[in-house]
Amino acid sequence: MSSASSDPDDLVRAVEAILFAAEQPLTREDIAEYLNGADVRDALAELEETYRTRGVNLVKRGKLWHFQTAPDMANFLRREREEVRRLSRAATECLAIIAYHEPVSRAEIESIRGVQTAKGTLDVLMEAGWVRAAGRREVPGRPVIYATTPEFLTHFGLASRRDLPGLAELRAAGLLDPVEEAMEREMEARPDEENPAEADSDPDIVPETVTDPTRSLDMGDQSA
Amino acid sequence: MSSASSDPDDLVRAVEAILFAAEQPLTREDIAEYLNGADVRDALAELEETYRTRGVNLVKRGKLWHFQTAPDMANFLRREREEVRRLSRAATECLAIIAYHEPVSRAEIESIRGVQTAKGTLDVLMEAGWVRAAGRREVPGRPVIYATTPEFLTHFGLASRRDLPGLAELRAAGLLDPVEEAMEREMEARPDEENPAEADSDPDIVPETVTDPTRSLDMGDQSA
Amino acid sequence: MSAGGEPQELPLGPAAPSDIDWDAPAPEIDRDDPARLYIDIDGFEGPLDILLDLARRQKVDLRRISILELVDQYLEFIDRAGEMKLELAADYLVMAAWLAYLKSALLLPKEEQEDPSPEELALRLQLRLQRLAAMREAAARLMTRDRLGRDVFMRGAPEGLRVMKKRAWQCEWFDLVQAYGQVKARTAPVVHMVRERLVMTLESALSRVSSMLGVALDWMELKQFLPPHADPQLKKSALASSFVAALELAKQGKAELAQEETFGPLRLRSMKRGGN
Repeated sequence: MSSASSDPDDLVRAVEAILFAAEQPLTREDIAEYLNGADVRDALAELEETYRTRGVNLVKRGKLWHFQTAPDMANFLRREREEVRRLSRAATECLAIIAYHEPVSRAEIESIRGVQTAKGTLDVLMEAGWVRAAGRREVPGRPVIYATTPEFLTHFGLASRRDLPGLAELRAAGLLDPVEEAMEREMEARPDEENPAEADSDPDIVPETVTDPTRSLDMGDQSA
Repeated sequence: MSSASSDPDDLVRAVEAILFAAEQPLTREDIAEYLNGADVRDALAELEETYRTRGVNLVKRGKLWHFQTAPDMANFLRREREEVRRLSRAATECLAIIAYHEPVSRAEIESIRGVQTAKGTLDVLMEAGWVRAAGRREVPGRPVIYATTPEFLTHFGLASRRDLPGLAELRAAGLLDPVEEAMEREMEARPDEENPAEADSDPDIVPETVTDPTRSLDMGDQSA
Repeated sequence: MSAGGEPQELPLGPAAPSDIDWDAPAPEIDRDDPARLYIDIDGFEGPLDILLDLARRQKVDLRRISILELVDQYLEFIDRAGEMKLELAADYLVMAAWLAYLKSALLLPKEEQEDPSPEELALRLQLRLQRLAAMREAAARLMTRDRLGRDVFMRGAPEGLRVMKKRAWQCEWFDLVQAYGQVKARTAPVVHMVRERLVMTLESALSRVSSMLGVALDWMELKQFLPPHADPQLKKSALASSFVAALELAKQGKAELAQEETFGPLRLRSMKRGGN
């Protein structure tokens, strides 16, 4: 069709403009209505041909004509924007439990955490690529069990899961400190509510059973 | 299709698809973002040329590109519902003054129109998205100054502010200069008249006191 | 306006050709009949606007209008408005007064002029009219451009471009390990490790209170039984234990308690002495 390279005639241009501006697909009759009933069949055929190789195609669905972007262009029409976000505390705990106990079901995670785990929390971990569903546990209800992925090891710089510190090491690092400690850290997020005098008077009178080697670690953590 | 050369390459097709799919005009950089930062200048130029004779044109307004129906197709496309807001005369004049003098303060607009500008007039222009506050003039009182937006260019089909109708003639005729400047020029051109310096001495007689807020108008900016 | 390079001319002399159409849309006024003045004050945007409209009726370049004629036209306009009992805003009247002054000044012999000269004032008025006319013309031309959504249209149903937000999650090794530690700590079987506190046990309070009561001669306040130099922590504990000890002694019939009022000092004394 040699006319493709030459300038289109006005009827073709009009049909082109009408279809372009239309908010809905149009039938041949709809288009003709804009054009005092002109016969637009040839114009449509020409446009269909002209646009066949382009980034936009003129397509007919049933009796309705409309322009649409070429199917192979679909992946250019979206753009990814990376948004760095810090894993929530709940998600971090979940991930840790999966890493230490895998494969593990959601119910098991909950029983270890002692808190219900929102569905979204696991989704986030899977989105991050650190956790995968690893089949089902052959118990009543056949719950899905979860495990970590190779990306998990890569991200955390672990050769294997065995590199994760054991409980003894955690204890030595003070990471198994009583809940109070953890609570305290969590409370720090809140404005200081309680009477500071009260909080202060305690530790220097009472001989502490638990020394606090983690203090320096704490600091590092909090600023992280 | 007579020749392979008429088939656009994939970059051209992608730019075409992106611009067709876009709901808003896009800058070259916007488009490149969908294409891993590819240089789309040639593609845009090719598309602009390809569509020049068609019922749909690729146009550049300021830095923004978009497809729109060809102007001579308006008769077929004008719809029953009037989409374009009707501007009052006051708003129309305000818009012109801002466009031809920008950036310009309200006092400067008023001194040209010889009448106070209702608050709502500027609001209408800002709501339409054609005018924006563009900082403050560093003179006593620090009045807000106004300028046009990229949407203004898009809406009125201007490739740039240089395309404002009659801009060059108006500037050449000195009609964009403040009255005071023109006065001085005029007085100098009249050898028989008295000292032009005294042209400033009459503000208490003239009702619409021109206390020369327009003097600070940056004429150089208008070519921007 | 004609060629821009040439100096601006005086508002005198014959009409010059104009290459800008000054007859752009303006208020609804019958321009074909200058003799008839329609009073349509609503259509005007202030006195300058009226002056511009009147000036255009002279059908000459704005640089060449007759100011005297313009003044007369404006004053006539104001008179008509007065006859029709139209309420005119003050600025229309101020303009009328100023124009009347300008007219008389223009008619005076030149030698009697004060500064600024009436010619200057007239010129200023003319310049302002030119500028307003220029902007009105520009506005009209702007409005007749091919406007988006009226004359030209963007795509009616664009597919739209999407921005997919891809979240990159971040978590450090330490966060992970610490979180596990905390889970373990939080959910470990609860073992109450009562810290060694300085406390006064009930036993020691009992023996202390009863032995002190034995030697007391009269009522003693409870706080007198407390160890005198105890730190605050111990004081609290001693107070509680001593109180319970006092109750216990009273129950055993070895002491009696008295309190004058709620929260008042609690006193006790030995039963042997007081009872007998």
